[in-house]
Formats: sequence, C-alpha cells, structure tokens
Amino acid sequence: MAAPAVGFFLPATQAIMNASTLDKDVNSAMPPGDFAIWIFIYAELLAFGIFFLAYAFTRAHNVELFNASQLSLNRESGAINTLVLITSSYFVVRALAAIKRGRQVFCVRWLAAAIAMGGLFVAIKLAEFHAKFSAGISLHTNTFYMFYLSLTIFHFMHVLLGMLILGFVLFKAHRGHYSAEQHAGVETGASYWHMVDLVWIILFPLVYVIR
Amino acid sequence: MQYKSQAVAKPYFIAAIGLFTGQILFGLIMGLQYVVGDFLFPEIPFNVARMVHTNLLIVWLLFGFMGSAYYLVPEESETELFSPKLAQVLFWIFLLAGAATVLGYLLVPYATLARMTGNNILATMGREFLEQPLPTKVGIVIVALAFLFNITMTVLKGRKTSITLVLLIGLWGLAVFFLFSFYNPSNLVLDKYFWWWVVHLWVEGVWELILGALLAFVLIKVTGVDREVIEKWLYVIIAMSLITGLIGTGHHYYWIGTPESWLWFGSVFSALEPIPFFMMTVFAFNMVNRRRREHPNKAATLWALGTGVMSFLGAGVWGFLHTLAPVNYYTHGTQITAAHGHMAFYGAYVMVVITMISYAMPVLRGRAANSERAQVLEMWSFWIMTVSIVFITLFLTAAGILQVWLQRISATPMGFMATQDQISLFYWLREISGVFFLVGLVLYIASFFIKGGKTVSA
Amino acid sequence: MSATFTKSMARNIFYGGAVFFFLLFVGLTFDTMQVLPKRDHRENITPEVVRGKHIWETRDCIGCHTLLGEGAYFAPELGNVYKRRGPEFIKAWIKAQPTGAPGRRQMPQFHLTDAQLNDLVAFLKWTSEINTNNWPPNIEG
Amino acid sequence: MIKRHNPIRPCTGVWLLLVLLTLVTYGIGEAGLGGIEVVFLLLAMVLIKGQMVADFFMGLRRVRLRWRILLTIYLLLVVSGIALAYLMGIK
Repeated sequence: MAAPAVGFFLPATQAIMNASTLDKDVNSAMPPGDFAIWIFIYAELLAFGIFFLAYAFTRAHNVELFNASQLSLNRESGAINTLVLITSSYFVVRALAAIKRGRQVFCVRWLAAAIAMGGLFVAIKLAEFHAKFSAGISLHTNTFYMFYLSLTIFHFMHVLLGMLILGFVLFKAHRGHYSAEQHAGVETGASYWHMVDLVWIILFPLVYVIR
Repeated sequence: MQYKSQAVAKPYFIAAIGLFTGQILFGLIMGLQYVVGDFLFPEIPFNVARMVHTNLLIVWLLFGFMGSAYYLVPEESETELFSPKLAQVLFWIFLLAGAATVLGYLLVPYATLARMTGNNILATMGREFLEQPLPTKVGIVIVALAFLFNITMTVLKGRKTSITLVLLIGLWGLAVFFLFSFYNPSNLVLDKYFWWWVVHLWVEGVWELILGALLAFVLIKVTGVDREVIEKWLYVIIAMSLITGLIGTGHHYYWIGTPESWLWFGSVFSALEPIPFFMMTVFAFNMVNRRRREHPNKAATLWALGTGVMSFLGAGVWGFLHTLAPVNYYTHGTQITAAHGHMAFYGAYVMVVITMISYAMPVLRGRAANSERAQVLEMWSFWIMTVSIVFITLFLTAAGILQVWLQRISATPMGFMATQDQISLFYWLREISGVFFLVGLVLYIASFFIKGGKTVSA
Repeated sequence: MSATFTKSMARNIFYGGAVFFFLLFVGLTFDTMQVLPKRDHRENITPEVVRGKHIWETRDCIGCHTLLGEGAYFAPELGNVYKRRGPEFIKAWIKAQPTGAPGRRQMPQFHLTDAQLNDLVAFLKWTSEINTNNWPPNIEG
Repeated sequence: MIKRHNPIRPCTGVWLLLVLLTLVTYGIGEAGLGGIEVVFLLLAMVLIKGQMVADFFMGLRRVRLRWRILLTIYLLLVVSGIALAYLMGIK
C-alpha cells in the first residue's frame, strides 16, 4: 500500500502547498455563501459532535458489545460511500469553480454529477439499511445498533436534504440565475453539502472501523 | 395608536393582569400549604389551588398573546383589524368561560364537575394542565379559531411582514397542538406521550415563535434598528428553537415507558436547547446597543432586555441543569423541576407579555410613554418581581437538591413526607419570596394609576 | 467574495429546519409506537385498569401526586406505590383520609366504593409494571 | 493572478488525498487492526481529512481566522474526545 501512496501523496501535497500561497484575496472575508447557512452548519455539527462523543463514551463502557456488533456492519459499503461522498463534494467544488469563471453549463453539469453521486450514496445506504432491517435489527436491538442506526439515519436525512438543496441550486443555475459575479447561492448549497461530507468523514472511521 | 382597531387589545391586557394577580394569590396559598399542610383544608385542597394557579397562568398568557396580536397585527399589516367586533365578542366569551371554569374548580368537587360537563362522553380531564372540562376545551378551540380567522384575514388584506408571519405560524401551531388534548387513550404511556405534544410543543416549540415575534416587534419599535436585521435574527433564533426543541421533546420520554433510545435523543438535542435562548439574549442586547433612537418608554426596553436574560436563565440554564438523562434520573419529578418551571415561565412568557403590555398600554392610553414617575415605579416592580422569582428559583433548587439527596441518592433513602419535613425551611423562604413577588406585582399595577410628571404625547 | 447574510436564507433555514426536524420527530414517534407494546404491557389493560384510570383522572390525583414523575410535587410518587405499599394498604389509606393531623398536609375523602378502590388499585398495579428504564432510583419514588 | 504551473488543481489534489486516506482507513478496517497506535492514526487521518474539506472544499482557508478556527477547534474537540473515550475503554 505504501508505494502508490507516495505517488499520490507528493504531487497532492505540493499542489496544496502551492495553493495556499496562490490566492491573494484572503483573510478578511466571511465564510462563502449566505452566513445564515453557516449558523445552521455550526449548529448541526454541534449536534453531530455531541452524538459522536456520546457514542465514543458509551462504547468505552461496552467495548465487547460494540466490537462484536461492529463486525456485522458492511465496511465495504461504508468505505464506498465515503468515496462517493468525497467525490460528490469534489464535483461541487468544480461546479463552484466553473460558475466563478462564468461557465454556467459546466456548473450545471458538475452539480448534476454531484447529485447523482448523492443518489448513489442513498442507494447504497438503502441497501445497507434493508439488509439490517431484514436481519431484524432495529433501534432497540442493543446500544450499538441504536447508535449506528440513529447516526446513519440522521446523516442519511441530511444527505437527502443536501440533495434537495443542490437540486434547487441546479435548477437556478440552469435558469441562469448565477454568474461569475453573482453566485452566493451556489456557495451556500456547496457549503451545506461539504458539511454533510465532513460529518461522514468522522462517522465512517468512528462507527465502522475504530475498534 | 396608528389604527383605531388596535384599541381592542386594551381589555385583553387588563384581563391578563387581573388573572395574573389571581394566579399569584393562589400560588401563595399553595406555597403556604407546602408548610402548613391543612391551611384552607377542606375548602381549597392543594390540587384545586394548583389547578387554579396553573390554569390561570395559561389563560392569562393566552389573553396576553391575543391582546398582543390584536395590537401588533394591524400596525404591522398597516390596516385596520378585519373585525374589531369579533375581537370584542371573543374577549367576553373567553373571559366568562375562564371565570366559569375557575368557579367550577373552586365550588364543585372535581368528580362532580367532570360528570356535569360531559367528561363521560369524552374523557379529557384530570391530566396536568389539561384539567379543563370538555366545554371549556371546546370553547378554547372555538375562540382560538375565531381569533386566528380574524388575525389571518387582517394579515391577508394588509402588508405581510416576517413578524406577522412568524406570529401566525406560532398561533396556528398553538391551536393545532392543543387538539392533542382531546386524545386521552386508556393506555397511560400513550396518554403521556401525546400529552407532551400539547405541553412541550407549546412551551418549547410554537410559543417560542410567538415570544420571538413579540420581542422582535417591541425591539423594532424601541430601538429603531433596521427591520431587515431584526427579522433576520428572528428567523435564525426560531429556527434554532425548533431544530433543538422538536427532538428535544425526548427529554420527557426518559421514564414514562418509552424506549431507551429517547435517553440519547432527548439528551443530545435538549442539551442544545439553551442555544436559541442564548442567541435571544445576545440579540436583545445587541439591538438595544445599536439603537438609532432614544425611545421615551424606558420601562418597555427594560422588560425586553429582561425577557432575553431571564428566559435564558430560566429555560436555558435551569433547563440544562437537569435535562441530561443521567442527571434527570435523580431529579425527575422533584422540586428541581418546579424551580425550572417557575423561572422559565416567568422569564420567557410572563415577561414577554408584560414587555408587550408595557410598550402598548401607554400608546393605547394616548401617549408614547408613561410619565417618568410611573416608569420609575414600573421599573421598581420589574426588579422586585424578577429578583423575587430568582430567589423562588434558588430556594426551590436548594430544596430540590436536598430532596434528591435524601430521598434518591442516600444509602438509606427517606420516604417522601419525611424528606419534605427536612426541607421545609426552604419552602418557608420560597413563600417569603412569593410575598415579595406579590408586592412587586401590586407596584406594577399601581404604576398604571400614577399621574403627573411630564408625559410624552403620542 | 460574497459576505452576505440574507433574511430570505434565514427564512428558508427556518422552514427547512422545522420541517426536517418535525419529520424526524414523527419518524421517531412511529418507531416508538412499534415497540411500545413490549414496554407498556397493554395486553394487561383490563376493564378494571381502564376504569381505574378514569377514577384517577376525575379525582385530579395528579394535582398533588406525581405518576411516573409527572404531576405535582406535593405528595408521594404513585407510579410504584403498588410495589411500595401493596393493594390493601392503598385502599385502607384512601378510606382513612383526611387524617386531620394539625398542620400536616391533607388528602381529601373521595367516598370511593370498594369496587372503585379495586379499579384504582388495578390501574396502579398495571402502572407499576410499565418498563420505565428503572426509574425511580429506589422504592421511595 | 499568477499563472499556475502545478500539474493538478489544488482541489483535485485534495480529492486524491482524501480518497487515499479513505482507502487506508478501509484497509485498516479490513486488516482488523486495533489498539492505541492504530486508533490514533485513524483519528489523525480524520483530523487531516476534516481540515482539508474545511479549507479547500468549504473554502475556509480564505476567510477570517475565527470562522476557520471554529471548525478546527470542533475537529480537535471531537477527535480528542473520541481518543479519550477509547483510552477509557481499554482499562
């Protein structure tokens, strides 16, 4: 695993380091998009954060139960979903970059791709839920599944909401409401979508991997 | 007063203050019964006094909300009320129904009252805060719907502002969730589960919208800050209230037979419930600091700021104290709950109604603000009532902590009544604070009758 | 760089957030309704229990007592009184009220018949068997 | 703006990095690895990934420090809380 890692890692790090010195319109601004969404984002992150810590500390008291139940999770689908969401987020970044250069058509296409990835996430997640529910697992099976299902369903609903928001942004982009100068709406939707991604980035290792 | 029909608010405000006084008197009776158990027994048993105390609170707050809406909506919508006549008729219906209900509680044994009022047809009585006989409950629905019709029609024919929109959503929610009071299954767990859909979704849900709208209205008036700014924050605050408060209902679903998962949902989300209240405090102070005018009504500004602070303390801090399931396991159903209830109701809803009255009443009486002497007295009453409620809360909290310790945590737990004897000192202190509160209230009422000094004309 | 904070976005978040969390709440309620039968033992709700709850309500017991911790805090918790005192004590106690002891808290005399007392006890017995996540912490309530 | 010479866009680089770290996380899970060192590595990766998303996807690297640091503090709190809980669970 180490050899290809270096191959990726070097150009990637280089790109990142270059990037931070590139942008000069820096450091005095508010977060991108409408600030109202950021209040929402910070609040949602707080709710998820408390839930994550509740999971972690409850696990500390029930290590055997959590480790045993964790084995029944489908780690592949969790990992694939992580990749799906990351990629979807990346597409949204490209959509925003496109509209910033005034390329409306590309913006629409990248957004559509991002939403499609969201749909893929939903499909995989539904398959995962279906498997669990048909195995008779519910919120009340044990504490681990209570957390697993609450966290993933809560996140799942955020994915749906995020797709709804992106769909709305797509619709407006398609109608030509955004331009290189005026694209706060895209930034707002994008910020929310990245939050959904960010939450999953913590959730996946915490619930599926750490043992 | 910009619109003639706003005048219908006046009797509502007067009735509200009158019933408020009744509520406090019965509160003092109950407080005394806590330490002198047979006081007024068997004429007014504790449960009767408590029904009157809590139902008067609900009814006078509803009077306050309705009066506030009648005052606020025409001014915001920039049009006369759809039907001032209807508002006047509803006032008398509601007042008479309320008075008849209270007299029923006081004069007839509760079981007889239940039989007389058709409780056997549809049993809804005998549940905390929903003790009203069936005709009263139906009456509340009818009055509420007629009131909502009046208000909604006014908004529809006039200017639509965010404040009226939020107020309307809050008031409609109030009416809709009250409908759950007619659902009383024989399964106690289900009964309790949906009982909270009235109680919690009122006070930690839709009432917060009403609170936010009223506060925003007064802040616009007394600070002159741009409406855009205030309405924006109004939306953010009430969004936070519902985001945290809806699932936050779970903090009532710990020990009533509902599944364990609620221990987590309730704890996580209700732990966030202080956020909107904190934002409200910051918001109120911010707006007053950024004020563009010096409004002559200093008292109203003081009440508005007080609402921000006291609702945060009472609902936010005192709620958080015992909202987490592991804490609530020990504090559930003790004087801690009573402490929180008193400060939260006073800080949020009592104070916002008084804020509204304090701002609107002088205008209704033909001046922008009361004379300085009247205002000084009103501000005295503010401090006396507020400090009294703080002490009531502190003493009840102390009583609660001791109660939890003796009755629930101690290795050799004491019985309920033995514990009560141990904490009677705090009940005495609470009762004394209650007397001070009454003094504050009397001064508040007196401030309406103070003449002289220079008055500012409207 | 757009540093905006608009009212319309705040409004959208209010609507969106309210609907989102209300749906979540309804979903959780639905889930709760599925598992409640196992916790409230509704198969044991006999006509006596139903009548007992009606007596409980029409005497406004909640105006002084708590039941599963909800109610007034003036008199003892009754959710577990069946386990604490047993059926005979409860009936004898209700019949003996008020004690008339000077200065002590008084419970009214409700003139319940023996059949009504049995119904009330049946209700309290059923209530004491609800799965309350081990609340109260001890028998004293 | 200076003309760019880097082979890939910064956001693409970040995306590749995120993919890589996810694969490593998955690999650790597949290998069934556990223990403090592994968990700390996983959490460190969470921290890096989270900060990458915040900085490059959300675009917080170009905003006022307080908004950016808020997310960093959040990530640190959550990650260190999880680490602490993990340590508690070992005993």
